[in-house]
Amino acid sequence: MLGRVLTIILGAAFFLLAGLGTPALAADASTVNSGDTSFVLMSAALVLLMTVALAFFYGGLVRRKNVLSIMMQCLFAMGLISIQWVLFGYSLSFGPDKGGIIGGLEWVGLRGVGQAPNPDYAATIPHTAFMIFQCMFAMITPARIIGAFAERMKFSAFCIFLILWATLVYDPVCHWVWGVGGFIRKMGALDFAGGTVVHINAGIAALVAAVMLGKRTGYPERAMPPHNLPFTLLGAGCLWFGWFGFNAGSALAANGIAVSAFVATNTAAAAAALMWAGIEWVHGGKPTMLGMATGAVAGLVAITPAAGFVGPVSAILIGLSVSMICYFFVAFVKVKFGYDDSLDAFGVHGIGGLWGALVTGLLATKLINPAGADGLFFGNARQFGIQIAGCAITIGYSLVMTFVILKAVDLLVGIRASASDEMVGLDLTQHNESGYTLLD
Amino acid sequence: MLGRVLTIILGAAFFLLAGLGTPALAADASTVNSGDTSFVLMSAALVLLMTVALAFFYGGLVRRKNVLSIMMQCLFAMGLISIQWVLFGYSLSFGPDKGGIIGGLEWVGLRGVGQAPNPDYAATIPHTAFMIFQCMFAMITPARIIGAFAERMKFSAFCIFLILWATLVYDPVCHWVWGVGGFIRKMGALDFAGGTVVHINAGIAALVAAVMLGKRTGYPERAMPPHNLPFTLLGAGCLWFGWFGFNAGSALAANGIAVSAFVATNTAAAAAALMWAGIEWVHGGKPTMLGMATGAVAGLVAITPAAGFVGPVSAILIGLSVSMICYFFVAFVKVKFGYDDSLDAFGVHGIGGLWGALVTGLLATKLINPAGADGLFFGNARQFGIQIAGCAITIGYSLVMTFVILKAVDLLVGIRASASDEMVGLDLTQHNESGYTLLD
Amino acid sequence: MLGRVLTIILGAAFFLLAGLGTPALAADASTVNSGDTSFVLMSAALVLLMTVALAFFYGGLVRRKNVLSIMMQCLFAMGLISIQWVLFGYSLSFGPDKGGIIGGLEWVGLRGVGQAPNPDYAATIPHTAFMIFQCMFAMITPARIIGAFAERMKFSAFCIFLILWATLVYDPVCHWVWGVGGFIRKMGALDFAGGTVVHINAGIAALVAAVMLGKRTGYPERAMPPHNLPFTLLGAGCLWFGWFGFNAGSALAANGIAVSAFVATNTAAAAAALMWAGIEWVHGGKPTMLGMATGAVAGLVAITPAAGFVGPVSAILIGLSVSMICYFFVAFVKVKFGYDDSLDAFGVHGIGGLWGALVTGLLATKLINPAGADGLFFGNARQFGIQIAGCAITIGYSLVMTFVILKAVDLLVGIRASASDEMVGLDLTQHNESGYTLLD
Amino acid sequence: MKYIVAIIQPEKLEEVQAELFKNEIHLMTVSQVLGCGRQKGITQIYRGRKESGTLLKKIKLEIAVNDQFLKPAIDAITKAAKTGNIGDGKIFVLDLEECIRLSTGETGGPAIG
Amino acid sequence: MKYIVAIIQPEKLEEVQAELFKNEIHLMTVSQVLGCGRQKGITQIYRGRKESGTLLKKIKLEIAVNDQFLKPAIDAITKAAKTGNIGDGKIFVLDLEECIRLSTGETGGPAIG
Amino acid sequence: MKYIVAIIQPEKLEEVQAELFKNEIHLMTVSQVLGCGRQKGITQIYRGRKESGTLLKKIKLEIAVNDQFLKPAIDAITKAAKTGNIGDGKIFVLDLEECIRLSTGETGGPAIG
Ligand SMILES: Nc1ncnc2c1ncn2[C@@H]1O[C@H](COP(=O)(O)OP(=O)(O)O)[C@@H](O)[C@H]1O
Ligand SMILES: Nc1ncnc2c1ncn2[C@@H]1O[C@H](COP(=O)(O)OP(=O)(O)O)[C@@H](O)[C@H]1O
Ligand SMILES: Nc1ncnc2c1ncn2[C@@H]1O[C@H](COP(=O)(O)OP(=O)(O)O)[C@@H](O)[C@H]1O
Repeated sequence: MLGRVLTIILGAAFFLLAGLGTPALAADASTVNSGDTSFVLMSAALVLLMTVALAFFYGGLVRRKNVLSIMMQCLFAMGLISIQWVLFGYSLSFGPDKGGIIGGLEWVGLRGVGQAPNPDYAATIPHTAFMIFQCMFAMITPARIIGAFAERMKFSAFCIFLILWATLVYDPVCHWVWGVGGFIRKMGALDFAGGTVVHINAGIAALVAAVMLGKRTGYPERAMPPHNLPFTLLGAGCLWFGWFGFNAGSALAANGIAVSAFVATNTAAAAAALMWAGIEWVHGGKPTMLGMATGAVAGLVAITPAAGFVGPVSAILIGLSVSMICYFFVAFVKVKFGYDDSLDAFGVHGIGGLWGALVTGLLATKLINPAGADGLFFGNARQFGIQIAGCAITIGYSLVMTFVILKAVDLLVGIRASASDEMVGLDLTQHNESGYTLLD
Repeated sequence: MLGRVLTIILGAAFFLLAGLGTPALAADASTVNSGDTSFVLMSAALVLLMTVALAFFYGGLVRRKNVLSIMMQCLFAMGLISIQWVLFGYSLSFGPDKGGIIGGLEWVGLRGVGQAPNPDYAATIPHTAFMIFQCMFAMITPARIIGAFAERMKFSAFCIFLILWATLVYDPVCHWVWGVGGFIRKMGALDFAGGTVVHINAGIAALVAAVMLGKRTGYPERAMPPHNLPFTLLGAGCLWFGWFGFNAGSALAANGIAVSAFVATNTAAAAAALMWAGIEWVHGGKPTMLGMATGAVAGLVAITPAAGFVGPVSAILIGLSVSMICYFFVAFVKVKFGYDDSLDAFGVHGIGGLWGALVTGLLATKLINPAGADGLFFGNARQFGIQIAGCAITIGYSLVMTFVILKAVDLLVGIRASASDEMVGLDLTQHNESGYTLLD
Repeated sequence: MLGRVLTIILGAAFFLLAGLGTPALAADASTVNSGDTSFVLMSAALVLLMTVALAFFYGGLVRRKNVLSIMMQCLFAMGLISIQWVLFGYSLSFGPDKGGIIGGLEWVGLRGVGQAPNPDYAATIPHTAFMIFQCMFAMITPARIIGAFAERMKFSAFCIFLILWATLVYDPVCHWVWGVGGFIRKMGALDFAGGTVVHINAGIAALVAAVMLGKRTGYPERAMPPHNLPFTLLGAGCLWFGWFGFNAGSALAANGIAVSAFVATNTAAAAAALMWAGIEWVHGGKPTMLGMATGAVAGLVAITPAAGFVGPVSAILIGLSVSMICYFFVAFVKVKFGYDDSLDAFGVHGIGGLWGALVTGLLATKLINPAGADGLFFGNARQFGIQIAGCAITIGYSLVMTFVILKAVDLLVGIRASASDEMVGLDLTQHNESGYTLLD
Repeated sequence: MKYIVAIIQPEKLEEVQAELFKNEIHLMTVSQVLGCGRQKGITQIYRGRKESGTLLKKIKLEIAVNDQFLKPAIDAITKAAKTGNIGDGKIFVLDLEECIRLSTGETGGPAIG
Repeated sequence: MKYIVAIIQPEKLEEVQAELFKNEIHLMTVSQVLGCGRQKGITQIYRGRKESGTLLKKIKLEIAVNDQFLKPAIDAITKAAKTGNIGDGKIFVLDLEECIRLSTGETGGPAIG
Repeated sequence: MKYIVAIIQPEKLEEVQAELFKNEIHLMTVSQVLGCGRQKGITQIYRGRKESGTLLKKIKLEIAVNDQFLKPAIDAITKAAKTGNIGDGKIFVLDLEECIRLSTGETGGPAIG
């Protein structure tokens, strides 16, 4: 059995080697800036860490019996998307434009993506550096959706969903917004580090998934308190840390814009964390650690599209406002409509990302980033309209496609774990292992 | 209710936007060095991670029922100080000097702090990069104090204490030692990365707080073993990691001094960790993991003021000696005097920082850093005197002010949690949540 | 007692200070590249984090009663090797060559290792930066061995073993492969970031140690499930993150080769993680989180020697193949031969490293790295032979020397903890502490 | 006085508590146990090594009651915890000789409730 | 022979043990349990969602004693654990039919101590 | 019917279970407890502060059996758990008045097995 697999794989590999394995020659070093390259590589590493951080942020929130299932899904996204990206995802997203809709297959297997910079995307770093930085974004985006269907999705269904969603939803939307020739980009929409591409996109998918999978057994009557909140803080802390790579790294150079994005990121996270705690203090009686951590993440989400276009005071405003909005969705709207967005992937990522994308259209200013645009409050009402259009298109597409994909996967293998598997826990039933020992 | 808050905040925000939100124009790129900027931004990210690390270092040491209260306090410091710094803390600390005592309000809301370098502080990176790097220091300093009043302080009291201490103690001391025109700086005191400003300052505040809050119920008769030592190692490990940003980053450029500080940091941490284990082996019977972790942190604390001024052999000496001194304080002095410095914030940070500041006056050498000064052992006795003076002033100021602030807070809301809250645990009583589930 | 120790140490320190403490003058800044320096320092920090990560990767896999013993050993390696390296390890490894066999003592105490670059090793960064980057490698290599003798080695024996192995095995092998004049280097063997020096070397030592210490009591009859798999994921995730420093940092500059190594690292880890999960799915029934994490580490190990010499498609191939091989060793060979390589230090690190070193001789190409060499599949069969020779020499040397060292340590203090200590657990018996509280 | 020990499925704790409360039984002690029963455990696999588990998580309730509350307690637990499937659990009844409330020093029947 | 089950506040464990030791009672088995009693649990709030807890951490002691040690044991526990507040806990006494020390095979009274 | 409570060394759980299975005793409830016994606890040291422990990890088994299975059960536990050293543990036997299987409603003897 193993032998057969081995043979097939080696065979396939050598075929690939012959077909694709002629990498570009080493770069003409003169155009590569070592400071910028160092910055983008370290940023890419930080963004990779975010997916691990997410595994802990989410993992701490579920019940003990499902902690590994969350972590496994994050890890699987790291593995699968890394390969998908190198093989064809990058080409679909950033490859030569086909009608504003999708990248071509010219860069499949990274053919032609070499150490020389591609000035279309980043003029001072190797093209491969841009590619791998973007790879980390492609990886964490679907991982965010996990929070919506936690504790009840079949692992096999997740795997199929993952590859389809990455290819049919993430790659096109990424091309529209960031790819040269992409039609939303051409409209002039601003999305510094992924509000539309990453957060709205994943957030809407999360909502669709939560509704389609249905509630967890016992929700909302039965208490399902987080099993390990220190893990959640670990996740939130490392997300905050890694988000500097996500946002500042999106400047693709260690310059003033990067610093500005870094400052905005930290400031918005802080303001949102404080605001969430404040709301709880006023509304619920006591400020909670989970509340502050949630607020910080909401702030990071909201500042993402705006990071390189706004100053620190706007960042505070974004942080304060996003916590109010997300709290409202998580504590009221979710309860009212009764869907089980288990870890608030929609309530925090979707809504926070949407607010961030819109607010970018209000607060962006060329004083911070001359390559950007002015928003409504700086005299350019048009930008706000463009942002709304960009969001609407992304929401519509993500909604429809996620629905179609999940339906297909459901027909194929069934998306929901059996009731008894859910009761025993996904760790034991989907992965034959358990997170912690009980008698040791 | 929420609506009202929203209106007020938006109103305030637009006022601020109008008043402050005219950020500096983009930098004249020619003076910004991408390598240095990359280094300082990444260092800032590392220092942010240290506050999260501290939450785990301390969090692992308390009892299960108080783990979130520690983490919440760290997170709250991250939130509150980030905003305080941007709004006025940075201006007070580094703004245009007023009589050597304090920075002016010229830079409130970061007005005038833009992407162009400020050569007074760092000539090759955007001024905002320097600002945000320093923000991380302002954030972690009060967080260190938490160890002294763990498991018994009211959260509301903590919040008020935090903002007052940051504004009335940290900002002035920071200005004296590092601000252009600051009077301790003018005396010629050496403090590479914050021995006086960060460690002595926080350490003395910790002692005052420990004494004023009084002992935890049951201390020292009742056993209160650390509830999760792996968390403490996680914290110590990430502190070690992050401290490279703290110390090497303080060179504010990726140059030889930064490398030298990096080497000294690693070496001192290692020597101190070994020494602590060695003392335990000789004195207590067995070397412990907690001992090594504590030693490593003590070494990192002590090397902080000296990092950019000493060679590796001096670093070893500093590491070895600080563990002896801190062990003595933690295992004997604390017991003798009977104060409950619960997690040894004074015993490790205060004493370690004091020793580091003094030893800098002994071992600093211009061979390593021509911009520094020679210490006593390199023929310059005067420097030792200056260091003593710097320490004495900081100790005196921190002691008096911390006392005054805590008294005020006590009158206002009471600093100590009620006995029954303390018994049930601060997580449940201050935050309505608990770290781990019990039946799951 | 303490007083005496203090006096001795201070005396020794001043002797050293006089003898060694004349550090090189500050560098001629013109040759130091800030981007490269930033990159290498941050990479060094990342590699340091890997040893902490290893403590969690391994720590999560043992039983609750032994978690601290693992963490303590990792921490002790961080402390001891940092000092050994600065005092004489670096000089033995990279100092002026003596007959191709060992470095001379000229650089003892870092005399002559200053802020100016050493073009033999890295022309654009301070010599000390290269030194400290290598220090982190010296630290993590012996830490990897810990997995083989987990849960049963006496701590005193570990300490002696550690210093002897680092000095008598790591330093010479490091010199042979990487030191200027080292005889394996002169043969033309390729080892980008440490396949031979780090992984094979430690892996073989692990096998020897596992066999010499004998099985844990109750192995393999009694179940010994991992006590905390989230910790293992935390470790694996941070290893993946840190490995970017390990591999990309080994380019010693933020250039195209670094980016290429970064991409190869991520790709191989991903492919190997997927493959391991795939094998489990086919063979064991269910893909496991531990399996994916193990696969990712195996992929990282295998790509290490090849990272800077191969393209992404080759990296996929390496990742896929290493998981097949390591799975085979871990699940079949270990069971068949019955040695207790408790955490698979040999099965994953040794075998993975061996495969990586060999495959480098197949897939390396000058298209990626003109300073490298072509492998067998690119027309240069000789390279494959050289790689085999390099591996064979390392295996032979590590095997014999590890055996000799362990025998000596066994005669001296005994290597195996007593049966009752093993039963109660090493945390309590070797370190007088326990990882978690039981009644709190 | 009787000392009831009940082993139930973890999922059923809240329902059992609610049902007991309805029957005026408010005091009990709860703990987490592992049950080895007719319901088989789940095999775990770590790096290819199978470990067949025999233990499953259960909740144990201990309830001291005066005699007249024995039947209501048993009925309440049965009502809430029974699904009819293997693994539902069991109730054990032991005789209780004495009961003392520490805060007041009361003993016997009055100390129980 | 009697089998004593005592539920006490977690804070009191060390004092209770000390008091028992004074009365020559050295052997016991301790575990962590959750008590549902007159002392009310504390409401927890996660992202705005309230969960009213009914359970509080308690310590359970199990002590097998020969009859003449029953009263000393009860007195010792009461002395150390009583504060007079709700939540102090309870002592339950069951009859013990047999006791076997595994290491020696002793049974009955001599096996207990 | 009897209710057996056995305290054993953690290392012995699997062997005890195996031995019980051989004797047709398949049902039991297992939990982790801390024992305070003749075997002394181990002193812990945190930052120079000694804390002398009195508690050691043990496993507690609870097994309800019909009378004819009492002796086989005791023998099986003894056989598997005994090493002859201090700390091996103890078996306590209590009388069991009633037993109810929740899934079927069976009571008494038939409900036990
Ligand atoms: N004879 C017994 N002694 C002790 N515990 C038992 C006994 N029988 C059952 N139990 C406990 O009750 C639980 C449920 O038993 P099980 O046989 O799985 O289900 P059921 O009998 O309800 O179909 C077991 O896991 C075990 O904890
Ligand atoms: N009838 C009972 N059955 C089982 N456990 C009980 C019973 N009554 C009290 N307990 C246990 O004793 C603990 C203390 O009881 P509580 O009513 O809070 O305080 P008290 O009666 O001492 O004022 C409870 O939390 C519970 O664990
Ligand atoms: N009288 C008792 N009451 C309750 N538990 C007991 C009693 N005697 C022993 N135990 C339990 O049995 C365990 C083993 O007892 P110990 O005295 O250490 O060993 P042994 O008697 O087997 O030599 C103890 O740790 C404790 O948990």
